[in-house]
Amino acid sequence: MYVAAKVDENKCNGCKLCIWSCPDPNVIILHPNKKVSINQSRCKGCGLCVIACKREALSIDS
Amino acid sequence: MAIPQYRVLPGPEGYLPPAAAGMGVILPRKKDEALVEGAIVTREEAMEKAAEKLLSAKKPYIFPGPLVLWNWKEGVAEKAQAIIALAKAANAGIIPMPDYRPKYPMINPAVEINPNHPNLTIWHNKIDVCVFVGVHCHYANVALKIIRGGTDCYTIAFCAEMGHEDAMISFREMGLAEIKQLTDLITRKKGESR
Amino acid sequence: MITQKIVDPDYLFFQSERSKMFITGSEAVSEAIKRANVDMAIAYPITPQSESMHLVGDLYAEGYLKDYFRGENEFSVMSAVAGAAMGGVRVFTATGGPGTMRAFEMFPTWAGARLPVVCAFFTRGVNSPLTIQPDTIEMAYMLDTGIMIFHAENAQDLYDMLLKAFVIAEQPEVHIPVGVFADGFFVTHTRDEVSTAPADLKLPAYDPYSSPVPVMDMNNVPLRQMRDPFVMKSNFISYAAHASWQQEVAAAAQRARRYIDHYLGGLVESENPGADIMIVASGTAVSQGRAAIIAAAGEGIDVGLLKIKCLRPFPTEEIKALTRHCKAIIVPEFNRIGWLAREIKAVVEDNSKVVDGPRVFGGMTMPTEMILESIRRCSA
Amino acid sequence: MKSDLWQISPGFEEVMPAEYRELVDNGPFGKKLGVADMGTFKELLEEHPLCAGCGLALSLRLTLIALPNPEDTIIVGATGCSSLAFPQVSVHNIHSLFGNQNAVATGLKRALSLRFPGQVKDVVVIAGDGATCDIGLEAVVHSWFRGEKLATIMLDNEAYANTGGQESGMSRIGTVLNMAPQGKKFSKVNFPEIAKAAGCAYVAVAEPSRPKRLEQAVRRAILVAREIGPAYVQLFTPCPTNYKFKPSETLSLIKKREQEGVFQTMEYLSPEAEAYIKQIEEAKR
Amino acid sequence: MQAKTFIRMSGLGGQGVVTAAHILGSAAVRSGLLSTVNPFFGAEKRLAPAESYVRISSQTIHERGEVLFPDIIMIFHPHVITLGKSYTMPFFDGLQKQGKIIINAPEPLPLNESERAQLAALNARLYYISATRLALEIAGTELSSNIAMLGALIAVTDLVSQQALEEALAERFGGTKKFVASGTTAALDDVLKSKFTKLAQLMDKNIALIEQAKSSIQEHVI
Repeated sequence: MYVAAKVDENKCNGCKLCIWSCPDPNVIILHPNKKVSINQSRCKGCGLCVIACKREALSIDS
Repeated sequence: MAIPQYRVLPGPEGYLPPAAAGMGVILPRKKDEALVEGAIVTREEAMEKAAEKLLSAKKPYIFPGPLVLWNWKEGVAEKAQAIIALAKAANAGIIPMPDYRPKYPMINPAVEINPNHPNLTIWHNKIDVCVFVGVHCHYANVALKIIRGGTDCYTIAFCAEMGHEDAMISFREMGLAEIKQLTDLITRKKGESR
Repeated sequence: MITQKIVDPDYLFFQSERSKMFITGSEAVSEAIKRANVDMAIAYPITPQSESMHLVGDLYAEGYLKDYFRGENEFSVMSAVAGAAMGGVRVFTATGGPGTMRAFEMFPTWAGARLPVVCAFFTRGVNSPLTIQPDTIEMAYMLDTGIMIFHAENAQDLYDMLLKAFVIAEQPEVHIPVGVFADGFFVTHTRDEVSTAPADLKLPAYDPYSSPVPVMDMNNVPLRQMRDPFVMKSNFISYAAHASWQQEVAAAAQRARRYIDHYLGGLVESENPGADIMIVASGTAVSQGRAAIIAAAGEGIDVGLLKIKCLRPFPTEEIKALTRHCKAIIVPEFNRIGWLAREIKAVVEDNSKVVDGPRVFGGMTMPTEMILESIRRCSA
Repeated sequence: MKSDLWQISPGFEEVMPAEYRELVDNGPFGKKLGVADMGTFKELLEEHPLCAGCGLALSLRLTLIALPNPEDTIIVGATGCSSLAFPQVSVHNIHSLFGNQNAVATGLKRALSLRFPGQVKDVVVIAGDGATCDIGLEAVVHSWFRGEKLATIMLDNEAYANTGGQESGMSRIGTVLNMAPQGKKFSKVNFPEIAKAAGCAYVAVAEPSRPKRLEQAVRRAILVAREIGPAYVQLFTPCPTNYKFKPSETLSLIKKREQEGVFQTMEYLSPEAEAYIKQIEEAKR
Repeated sequence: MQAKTFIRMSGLGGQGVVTAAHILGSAAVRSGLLSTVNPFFGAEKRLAPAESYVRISSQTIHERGEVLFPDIIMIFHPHVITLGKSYTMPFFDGLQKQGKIIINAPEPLPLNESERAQLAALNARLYYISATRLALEIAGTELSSNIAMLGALIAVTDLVSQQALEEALAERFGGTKKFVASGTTAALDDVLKSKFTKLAQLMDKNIALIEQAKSSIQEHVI
């Protein structure tokens, strides 16, 4: 994707709000360390997760 | 005007080949019969031909379908083992058809085959002889016709029901014993040619 | 309910002792369904079909069927029938005329989805002004939906064809629907002698796992299975899949030929096949043709008959062979458009010898004399 | 379902593509997972072609996760945006036509009841607002009249989105959409009330910005449909593409509507449904 | 008996023309003959014109549908003629030579000159029977008019025996089996059965009615 979300691991606390807001399955993955990662090749870049995140841990990278 | 008997031969037959069943190719009535290139022969003859084709192929592949890939009922595990043994004997690769959905966004032709666009896999891997096994009849027929239209791959179908006119070699009621029989035949033939 | 024994279809059809019943076509439907081991039937009223599905409802009340209900319209009924068939049960319904039209979107869908549904169609006019009268025009629209089409001449045919349709439709390499058509009123409401197998025998149950497509029950593989997805998107590969799919449905009908030959005794049947003048007909028109042949013989005119029992798959070669020698082919029909004449003209070697008609429609009876008139003109 | 349906035949594990192995090793079958577990397991929905920011896709994703028994769930859908995602759903599902979904589901549910008496076989209808409220109205409402044991879930994006944004019965009055060039001239159909009047034992309106409530509505609907009677869930699933707002605003739009007082969630349970749900949820505790 | 006899029964909806045809056809089959029976194809309700057709033959019967050229015409209600409540007007068209006409009417109907001439030219025979009055008197219900008409028919033809007719009657109303010509006839069967306290009574009274009808039919010289 040309446009995809990325995570600032320092800000992420694993609250899952981003996961719940993503219309695509298994794109945002929660790891045992309570940090999420994004499968950039499948992210459609809608930005819903960016708005959902209360800690501004996500941003759209273009 | 007499039209000669339609033959089911490797393609590419063209943009939209006819269904062999619509061209007068008829599935055999008897259990010990099979189809080779549109003509009814004995199962033994067809086995000979299939063994020959597999052994002389540059890139033979077996395409197991959901009915054998998933261990969903009694007898499947044994059949799966027999298919793997056959692949080994024939020195054939295995590319699965795990289901029939049109895949989104793309198929990975190196690792799977899909009945809606089987040619991608055949072209990508330069497959010249293939065996369909454990594929529901409808999807096997859809795929076999597309292959005949667009590739020069020689198709062999193992069918647990009545068989497939659109395959170049079609076996009906192909069970565990018959798969093993073909494997034995291939092993024997390999030994002979050495 | 009588306790029924499952028997081989061949035994039920050909060996069991038959007895005669003086019944209407609607009652013949019920007698067939009673012996067909049907799991489920869904009904919606329309004249002249209603009586047959009332009687099937009575069979349910007696315990011969496991489920039965009235749907909300024909489109929904045919949809519910599709759902039931995808769920792996043997299912039956019936409709006719405007009901066929209302449900029409489902028929190509049944065929494409490889559903072995058996549906009886009791033909009636479909035009405005509204009519309930017999008219076979709806068959013209049904011919190319992909479903197999049998056309019953009388109640006996209706009984036989319905029972046999289940066996033919459910063959693994066939597995497409069968429409058993009968002319409304001329067959449904006419009481006639019908010879039937003993009521304590029935067909073997349907085995959904021999289907060429997965049954939608989450008890077989693959689990990731949609019936039937749009073969995604606009590109040559998708078109090829669609084209191949359509060809496969047509191929399935071709594979049915051997079973139609075996169970129905052929796609066609002939009487006095060497005659110079041949009547080629299906349905009630066959009966009228038979009467006309007798009348013509009385006048010293030799006439033969070709009865088409199965319209899809179409008996192209049979018709060619049986009409090659004759001078005139008369095609009596119970519709205005003459769809059967069109079909015949498309397959005979010299179509200038096909006589268009005679035809009646809008509910009219076709008098024997009308066919006799055509015969006289051809023999002059 | 038999537990071995999702087992790879011995010897074929290596050749199976990764997505299938993931489903076998880390899928939801037989595990009783829910939205709380999202992000940690392989979902039933595979990569799909719906638009960025699609409220319908998110709702479908959440609905599939909410299925109480995915291993014994068969879904019936209808033509529409969701039918583009359904080929990628790992349970048996049917697309027949546009608007006949509840009729197909009726036949399917009855057939499965005959073939698997006493076993759980949940038939869930998931269709858009056009399919449910407009073209399929007769089949939907009659399945409720008959008391068919189906859960009907409407993905309400307030338009025909798959065909390019036409007005539907569920569009709001005044909205300018294709085929309503002067704005829609009648009100959004009050479908939850219709569902109640038609005999649904459970009716809920939910939305994807509160996934746990959506999950609860879907679960309750399916459980009620299994034992009591028809159930209806309406999910508000805004469509950024046809309503021309930013894909990132799908969920905030729902909140905005709530603040304006033009959208609210609701839940209704018939007395029987209420008693049944209470019993189940207490047993769980 | 001639090889083929085609009968047209005309009456008004609810009079039992369809049932009469069924009983007659069954009686013919019981007598070892072949028969086909079909009703007029209409969504006809009470008192609208209704017809049914019976074909009886010793040989296979192929023809289907309306009987256009009847050997026997049975008219179950005078209104068929006097009010023209018939869809097969002009009424006697198609009647074959030496044809028979049986009319349910208390007294001869006023046929016009051309009708009389038409019937005379065919050498037709015309009979009257007051079937509804007899049905009310003997069976206690006008619903048995059709049985009286069948009694009259066997008095003037040798199509079927009285015994066969009685057996067919018993079969139609005797058992638990439902006979279905149309949804409405099935409902009327139940109404008829409700008029009699017992099946035996239904049979006895209708057999008496057949007897009485046989002796009451009168030929009218054209």
